[in-house]
Amino acid sequence: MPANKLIPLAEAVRRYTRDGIQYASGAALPVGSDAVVFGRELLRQKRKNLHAVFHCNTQQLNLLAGAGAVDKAECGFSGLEVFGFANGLRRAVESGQTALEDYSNLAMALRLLGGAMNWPFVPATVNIGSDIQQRSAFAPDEYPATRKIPTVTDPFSGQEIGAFSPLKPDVAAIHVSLADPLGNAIMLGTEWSRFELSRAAKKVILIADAIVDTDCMRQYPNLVRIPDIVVEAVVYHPFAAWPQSSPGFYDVDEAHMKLMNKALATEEGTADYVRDYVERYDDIDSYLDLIGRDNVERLSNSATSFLLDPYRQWIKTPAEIAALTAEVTA
Amino acid sequence: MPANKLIPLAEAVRRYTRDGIQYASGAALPVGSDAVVFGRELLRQKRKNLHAVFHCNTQQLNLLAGAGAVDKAECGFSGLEVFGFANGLRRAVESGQTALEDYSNLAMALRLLGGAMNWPFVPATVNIGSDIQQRSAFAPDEYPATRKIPTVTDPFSGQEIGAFSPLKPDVAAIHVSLADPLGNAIMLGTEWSRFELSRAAKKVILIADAIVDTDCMRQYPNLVRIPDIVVEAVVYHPFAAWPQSSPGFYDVDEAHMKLMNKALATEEGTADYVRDYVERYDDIDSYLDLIGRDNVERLSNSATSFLLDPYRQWIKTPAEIAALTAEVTA
Amino acid sequence: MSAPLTENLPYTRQEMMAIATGRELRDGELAIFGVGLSMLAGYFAQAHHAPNIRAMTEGGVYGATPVGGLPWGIECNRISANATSFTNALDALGFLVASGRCDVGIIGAAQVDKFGNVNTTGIWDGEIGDRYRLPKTRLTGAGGANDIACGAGRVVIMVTHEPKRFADQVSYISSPGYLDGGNARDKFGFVGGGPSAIVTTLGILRPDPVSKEFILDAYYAFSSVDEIRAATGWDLKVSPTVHVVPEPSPEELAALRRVDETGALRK
Amino acid sequence: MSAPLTENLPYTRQEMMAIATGRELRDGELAIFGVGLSMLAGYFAQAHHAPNIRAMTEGGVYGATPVGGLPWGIECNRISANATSFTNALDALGFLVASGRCDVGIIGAAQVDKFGNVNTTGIWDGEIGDRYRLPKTRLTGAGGANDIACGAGRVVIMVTHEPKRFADQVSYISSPGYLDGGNARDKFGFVGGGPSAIVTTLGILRPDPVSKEFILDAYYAFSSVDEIRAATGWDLKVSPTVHVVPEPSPEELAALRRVDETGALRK
Repeated sequence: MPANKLIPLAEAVRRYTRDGIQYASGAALPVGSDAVVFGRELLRQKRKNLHAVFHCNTQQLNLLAGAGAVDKAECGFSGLEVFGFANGLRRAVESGQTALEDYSNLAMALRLLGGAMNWPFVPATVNIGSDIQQRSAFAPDEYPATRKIPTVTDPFSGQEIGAFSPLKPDVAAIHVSLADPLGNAIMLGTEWSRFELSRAAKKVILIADAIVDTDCMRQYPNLVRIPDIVVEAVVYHPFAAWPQSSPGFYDVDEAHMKLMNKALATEEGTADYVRDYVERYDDIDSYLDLIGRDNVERLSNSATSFLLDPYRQWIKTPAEIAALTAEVTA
Repeated sequence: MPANKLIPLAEAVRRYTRDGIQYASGAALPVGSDAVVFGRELLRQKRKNLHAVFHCNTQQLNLLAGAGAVDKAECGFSGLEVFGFANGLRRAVESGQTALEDYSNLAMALRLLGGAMNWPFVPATVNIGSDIQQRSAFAPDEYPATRKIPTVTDPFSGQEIGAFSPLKPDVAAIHVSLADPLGNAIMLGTEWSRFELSRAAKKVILIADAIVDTDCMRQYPNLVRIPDIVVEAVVYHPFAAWPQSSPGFYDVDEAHMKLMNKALATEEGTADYVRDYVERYDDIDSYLDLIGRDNVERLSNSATSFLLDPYRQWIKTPAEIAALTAEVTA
Repeated sequence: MSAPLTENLPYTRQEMMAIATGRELRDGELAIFGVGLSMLAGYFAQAHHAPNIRAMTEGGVYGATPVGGLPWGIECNRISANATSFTNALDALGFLVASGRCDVGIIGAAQVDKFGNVNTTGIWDGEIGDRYRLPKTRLTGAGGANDIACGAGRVVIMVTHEPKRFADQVSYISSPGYLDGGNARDKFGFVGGGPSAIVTTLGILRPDPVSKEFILDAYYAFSSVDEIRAATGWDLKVSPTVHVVPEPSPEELAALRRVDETGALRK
Repeated sequence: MSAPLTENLPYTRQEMMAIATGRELRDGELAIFGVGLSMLAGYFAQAHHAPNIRAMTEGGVYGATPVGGLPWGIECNRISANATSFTNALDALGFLVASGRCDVGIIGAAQVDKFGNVNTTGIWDGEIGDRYRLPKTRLTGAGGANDIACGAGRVVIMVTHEPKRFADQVSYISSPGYLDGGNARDKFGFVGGGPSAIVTTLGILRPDPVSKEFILDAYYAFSSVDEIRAATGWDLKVSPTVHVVPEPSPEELAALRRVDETGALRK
């Protein structure tokens, strides 16, 4: 494991993803931190038949499913919060293109916890008694479903509760606010389940809005919830979560959230979206051009900007990052 | 729940503890953060018949057990790391005064996790197959013990694993580095299991080396792993962990660690220690005098001091804290 | 969202619903709010009569109040901007909600039935049947609402009052109410007490203490028992003590509109 | 601690043990060190031949190397001073060790038996018997060693070689080795492979691949097969390939002494 793990986004997708893998996004709910740009690159490289593990749906899953790249998905919440239903995912589910297995949000976090612990099962005191337990999109002929959330007997009381199956995704692309070249990462805002996911996944790739010197981590070791020892690769990508938000860096791009979700409602709209917003950039600069430099500035003017202040002194410039990246890929 | 929860140490012990309660220390292992001073106050107020839940033994449990205040204890590790065996606890166990139930360090963390989740049991893939499972100090006549870590059948594979009993202590006194008057807390250094404990315990009291303004928490919300919503009371007490260490604040007092452990090896030594180091101070000032002002200064000159730098601007003075405390107790 | 039908009143139906929901919360409680209207209802309570409510979201965002209008999500920067603590889902939904520590939760529903079971997963044409077939319309899934429905001390369900949303039996139970009524929850050992009220755009339903069937407890100044029964997809029983819900006071409306800065409830 | 009996050598027995233990670690491995000597052995490996070892402690202290001498504990400021990450016990012992992710752990022992089972809980006069009676001498308990023994890919046990410490059967299994030998671990589904070596102040024992009984694999320049057999409480078998462990190189000794700044291993 090399000390410096910085590689370009395209290289990370090329090296760590394959058709048909169980792919997890490390996100903070549908509007917050998520490496949506990683999903764009998966499409650019024509990855397909993915088994998507998303604690919650995000615009990334909405896009991947809408574009037909997802055969199976497991989710706690499949909407876009106040932005409404996720039209791409919805269309894929309603057409049968994507089999969507439902759990609750706690269930997904617990299943990642169970994967991280390498437990054979996780106690379930939620999801039992509802159709989440009784109905399985992955085994539609079983009713009531017996293998999705089977019962287990508590040896202390003799009472029955449920048992969740642990999750161990093949690859997780986890969005973080700050990473150092070694793979130590700081998240600003809710972790959601990124801590557990970073230990449950077989391979972890960090997608960071900014790269900082390791001295930043030594100043704030309690903030480093993902340590380098569990990380394979670090990708620098500003506005990686766009059009979603990243606390400290940028707000949600409301207009693009709506434009994107509207486009994903139809096959044609999705094709147009892929043409205009997935294939139409070559590097970070042209990606930011696509977002619009004025828009980038406006979104960066966030009420949360002050959250980033303590770390600014350690943020590396694009030139420094390019030099470090060249080291690894040389 | 009042907004300002600052109360004096003696008041916290008076208000929240009783003889016979299940009392948990929130500590970071035997040499690190622990509210040892809370244990001193328990002895000053003659609390007894305690059921101590200590993830690891610390000088606090060593003192409480050595002084005969502990009937039952549950621990993952009952030594003092490089300082050797814990003589007070050891003497209490060997004499039969304290029944010490053994688990591993992961087991204790998992049992707190289970208490926090309100699970009926926690999956156990460790401690099984060893005498930790077979032998119970709380049920010595059962061999092999069947109710300490019973088996549970994984409904997915049909294999048997173990099941830990969850812990929900009546009161936890958790040592933290920084707290605000509302009860938001920042820990510097390993959390050990203080995060889980703060949710598993029925009542949580924070013992903080320093009090900061809530603005500090708004600047560093990801560091606030114990939010005010789970906290009953906040106690300000510098050198609360002495002779143990508190990263950012002070190093371990090697001489006193040894003096204390040597004293606790005998009943006489313990009585002398209680006379000299438990009863011989009246307030924070005389407590610091007892430690020795030169010693306080020497121990504060720590290689970890820089960890505290980002937060110093928000640290409240003793006078400010006294005024806030007077508000609550008025 | 239905257009306000209360043109002659100084508030909208949604504002009445939000205020009626907010009145269900008591000072000092640990309360979890979902996204959207339930968040506005919750923060209205905090702004008006429950200043010490301990508000949380399922993302583990604590100590925050929204700035700049209705947050787009429970992790939106509008709510992240002034939090005192960020943790995670296991903490919020597990340690604090599924554990039974949370006093009250507010959830929404696409469809609710007479035992307070909630469907937010999909709309099927008729019953699903023995095979789990594709929904005609796929909805958002349970999210954290199932965890709240299982674990919170009590649950307030907020829903627009329309016949299609008030079914005798939901086609899919995303979040359990009283299941098939009576003590049916006991079988699963849920630590939470179940839904205490369904607050709608027309009135308030509460469960019968024994059968757990929801009955009409109160209507609004602008609605009526008959209108509500007509808008309910089952034969809605009416409480002998049915009454009018007090209209929003000027203070309540002012507090609500401070929280609903961008006017989401007035649209 | 026994006084060094190697006055005519440029290193102590404990230094030889620490170096022999350190040689068991390979570059790039995820490795967990306990407190005391095992930590010195581990950081010696990092300083000498395994610069990319990913060192961790059971407190969840990552990226640190001790400053100012042997840390008093795994959370001592001497190791907290330059960490890049602090998490917690669930993470370190659960997610990384019990899960099977950790490649190797180093643990100590008060007593070890021929199947590599470790006792750190207590000394009884004779067998404990059916009733769990009080130990004559209470020791430290299992700590994290049980978790390491169950979960780590392999385990290296470090122990002073004395007859009382090498028992045919330990009185209490605090941390499982191969239990009663052969495939006995399989019954419990341990993800970890069990102890790969017992490194002592006199030599190195390794398990027979089938019976899992520990046999003498190597002795040091200053010890002998006879001395080791005499210091072992069971009838120790000797490997047909028994050999002398290479003495510490000057580079190894220098690296070890940089880590062992306060000379704990030379006392």
